[in-house]
Amino acid sequence: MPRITTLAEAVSAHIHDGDTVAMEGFTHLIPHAAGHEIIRQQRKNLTLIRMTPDLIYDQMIGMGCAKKVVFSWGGNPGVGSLYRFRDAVEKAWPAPLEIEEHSHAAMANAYEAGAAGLPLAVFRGYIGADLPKVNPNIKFIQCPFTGETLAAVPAHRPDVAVIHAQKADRQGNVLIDGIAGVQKEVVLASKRSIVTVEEIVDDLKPGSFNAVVLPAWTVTAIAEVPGGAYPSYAQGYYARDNAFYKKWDEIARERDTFLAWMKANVLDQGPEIFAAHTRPLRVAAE
Amino acid sequence: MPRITTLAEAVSAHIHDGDTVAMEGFTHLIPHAAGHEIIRQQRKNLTLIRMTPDLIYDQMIGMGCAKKVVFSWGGNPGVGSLYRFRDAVEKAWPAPLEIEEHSHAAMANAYEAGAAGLPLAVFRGYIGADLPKVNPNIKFIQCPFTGETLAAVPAHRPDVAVIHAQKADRQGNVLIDGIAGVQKEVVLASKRSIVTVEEIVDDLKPGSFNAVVLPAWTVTAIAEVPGGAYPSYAQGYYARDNAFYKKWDEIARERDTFLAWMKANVLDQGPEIFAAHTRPLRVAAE
Amino acid sequence: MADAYTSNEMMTIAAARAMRNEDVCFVGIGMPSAASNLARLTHAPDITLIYESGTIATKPDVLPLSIGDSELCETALTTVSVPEMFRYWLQGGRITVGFLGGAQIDKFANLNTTVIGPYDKPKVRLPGGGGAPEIATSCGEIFIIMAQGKRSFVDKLDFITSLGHGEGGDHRARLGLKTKGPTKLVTDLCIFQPDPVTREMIVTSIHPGVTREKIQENTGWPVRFADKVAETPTPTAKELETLRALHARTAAAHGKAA
Amino acid sequence: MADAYTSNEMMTIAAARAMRNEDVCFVGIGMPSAASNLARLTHAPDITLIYESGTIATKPDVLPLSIGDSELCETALTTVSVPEMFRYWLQGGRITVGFLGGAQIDKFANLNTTVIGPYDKPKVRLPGGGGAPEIATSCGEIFIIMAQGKRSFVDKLDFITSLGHGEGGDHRARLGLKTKGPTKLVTDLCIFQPDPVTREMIVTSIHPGVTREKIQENTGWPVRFADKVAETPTPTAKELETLRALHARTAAAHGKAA
Repeated sequence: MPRITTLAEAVSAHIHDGDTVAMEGFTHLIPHAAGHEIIRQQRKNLTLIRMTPDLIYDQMIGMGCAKKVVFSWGGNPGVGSLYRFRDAVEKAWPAPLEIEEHSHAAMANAYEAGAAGLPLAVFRGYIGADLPKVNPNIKFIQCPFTGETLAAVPAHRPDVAVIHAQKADRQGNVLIDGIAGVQKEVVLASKRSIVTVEEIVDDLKPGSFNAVVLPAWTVTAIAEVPGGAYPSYAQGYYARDNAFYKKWDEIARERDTFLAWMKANVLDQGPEIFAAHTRPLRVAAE
Repeated sequence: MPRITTLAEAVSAHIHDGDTVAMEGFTHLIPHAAGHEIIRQQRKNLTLIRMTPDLIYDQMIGMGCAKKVVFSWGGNPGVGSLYRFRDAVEKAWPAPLEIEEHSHAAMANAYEAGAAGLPLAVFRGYIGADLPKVNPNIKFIQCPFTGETLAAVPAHRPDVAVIHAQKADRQGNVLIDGIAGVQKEVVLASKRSIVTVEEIVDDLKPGSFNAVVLPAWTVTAIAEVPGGAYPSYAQGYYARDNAFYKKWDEIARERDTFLAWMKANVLDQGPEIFAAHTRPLRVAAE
Repeated sequence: MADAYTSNEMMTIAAARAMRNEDVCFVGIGMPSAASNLARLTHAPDITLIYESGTIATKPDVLPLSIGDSELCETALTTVSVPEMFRYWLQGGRITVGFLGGAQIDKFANLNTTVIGPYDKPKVRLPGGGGAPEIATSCGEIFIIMAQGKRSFVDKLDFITSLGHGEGGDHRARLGLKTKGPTKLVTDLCIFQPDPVTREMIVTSIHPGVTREKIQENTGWPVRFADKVAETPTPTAKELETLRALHARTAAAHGKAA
Repeated sequence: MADAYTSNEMMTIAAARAMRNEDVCFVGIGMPSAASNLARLTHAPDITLIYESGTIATKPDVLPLSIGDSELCETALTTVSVPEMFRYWLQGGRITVGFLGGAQIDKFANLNTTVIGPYDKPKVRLPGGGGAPEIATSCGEIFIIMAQGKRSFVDKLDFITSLGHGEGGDHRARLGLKTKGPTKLVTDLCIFQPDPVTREMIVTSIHPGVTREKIQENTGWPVRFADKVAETPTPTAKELETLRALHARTAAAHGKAA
């Protein structure tokens, strides 16, 4: 059974310096509040895995939490660059950043393989592409039946998965509805997992027998953090703040504006500020 | 877009002698009406793939439709033997039956790989088991990252998939709710597909964003056959007739009782008789 | 003292007792399903039952006849596809206990559910392995429930459908397995557990009223007994009552649909 | 005649026209999303749009800023997991048209969205390939939309993120591919299509008012023109109106959330 606790306690107990951490959410349900808590607790030397290291990893990288990023697309979706990520890769600020780069297909398959307890993922990929030349973790195998050459990457097996979801019940079962990304896979692939949720309820009330549910015994810790995905969104709770994603482009472009924003909005705050983002939309939904 | 048609026309147009046919349904939603139609149209030399060749394949084998069965568990669930299947394997009646035998894990992975467009499925399986000694389609590969030996089987790529589902809309999108088995995979893995449904509706009304839906353009033909899964069941429509599964044990034990039952209930009938099985339960549900 | 009980009831109850509240069990149809649900309805209310049809954390009120009765889906926390069940849940190493049975077992708890006689010319064609080959190797440990008899407890299997302790000793480890394999074999006469070194299944508990001779008569290899053999406690009134009520509800439900 | 229009509008409209009612499209964010939805709102009402976030057959009323806005999920037929999207739908060969763009393209329509400069010491670190490496090889054919310029239309890529026609000729076939690769490159100036033999992208249609010289000035390799070069029809009033309304709805929706 997962421990239902505070976000601060969950991060403190389960994420350690040097851990391999995968914070997932494919545009939807990105665990921003958890990212801020990791920054406040000053975790260092993390290997960060994520298909799309967008604002959340830009912030963590800029604040010096990461030594390595494993990823497939590092940008601000629909807007442009991740300036903190680029500053680390191009100019080693605030510290050098090692990268391991894959395609989306490889990353998705690597999570799937991790959830499936396999050491590798096999897929048809990287044909004619240059990434295999620069990433030694991309290999090729031959199909023993057809002779076809297929790509292989190691399964992702993070120390900790961090995701945000709509609901947990009091037993600790977690429900995800809408764009589910690789969230189920990353939790099942990881040794430990922290799930922040919009609310803890008596009954998950999934709308279908086949709803995306993580049983309680697959989750390590749960914290209720309303609005915890902001500026990403939680289907049924609040919308994506597309305007903030555009605003991030200005905030993150220079080191000093970035640091000032982080101090005011992260270091000097707590997870409770996320609730503010849910309010207008919650009212609208009621 | 799939053609919405009659079951007789769908079978006549899309299933040919000698085809590899996979009729799936993991206990739930087994396409019995379609099986009967194939028997009435006297298809021959079929290679039949199915994880659990229960009553539906017992009937088709006993009526001489099959030359080969690819399977992982051939019994009457919770009851005992499939006497027609055994008679074919043990005594070549009504014809010799070739078998290719796998485990459930291998079959499920082979469908998954077929749906994924891969030539093979890789999984951790068959360790210390004898099946690899008698099935040349079970091979082993080495993980290039860990050196671990893993099992490999060819992907299933049937000519035709046949499944039963709860609903289709008028555009031909298909909804499955409840135990979904490998039904989505078998349709996606096959060149053609026939789906019988309980009803054709204006709006599928899936209960969740993540409902199990086959888009219209993945399906070849759809036929409305209320009760078409009987004596299996359709979640939300009618219950499994467990008593009939027990009764089948008597019917199928001897060749003559089997043939008499098939004449009375299949050869001399049409798909419309399946509707009778839904009636009492439909009323109860209303 | 409890009422009179059958040896079948003793077997089911002894198997149920082996299950813990925190277990995640991969349940097969028949005796394993009865034992698991008996455990859930008695000492292990929070036990997680998973059926290979994809139903996770089911709490059926009646026993399913098949592995995928609607009762399982309706009472489940969620239902996943069968490929997902075998990949994420079984192969993913999330199951603590798997249940198996078979037509034949040997002294290292290897099982045969495939054929009697040669594979290519079988005397009896059995249903086959189903999920067993991977259940046997992927679950944390395996409980086996089988009624004893000389035709089923054999010196040599006609076919190894699923691995037990192989040829004994460290055979599983040599095959790269980290799971325990069969840790309990519950029969209508007694309970076997593997010898810590040789991994031969040895009798550690005998059901009330059963003699060592009777066990040997019903076993096709020379049976070894542990240094200290316990007597299996007789079924309690609550165990018997719960099991019988479960069977009665099941019979009523399955008959009804006729 | 239609109103005045921008070269960007011409590019989007020319790309939209290439899409057919029966296509199943894997859509990326930005111009591809605008073009695909314009096609859906004009001549291809039944076109199936799939976004890599897992949303199948979406019909968004406003353009998503990200690949996974709620609008996509709410208007989709169903939403699948990202591993399923890449395995069953993309790799499964179910997509007829994939859209790609990039920071750099060469004459064989290979694309770079990874780095400018050496990979280990990049001058500019770009976002990376995302889905592109497998979109480029798994979709039936590829449409590319990119504004032309000497810095983006280059003689030699710094990095091949996704394969176009490789080194030209039968290179794709030699790599075992059966898909067509880039069949159309739509720019703000013209439309390129591959030469049937060499697979070099050659100009087959020039947008109204654009000269051959202007195309060459904005291309880093010697441009080849087809024997018969068409003039791209100007945007119709309906095309322009529909595209502008779509952008206006989008701007209003994205601003609103601030």
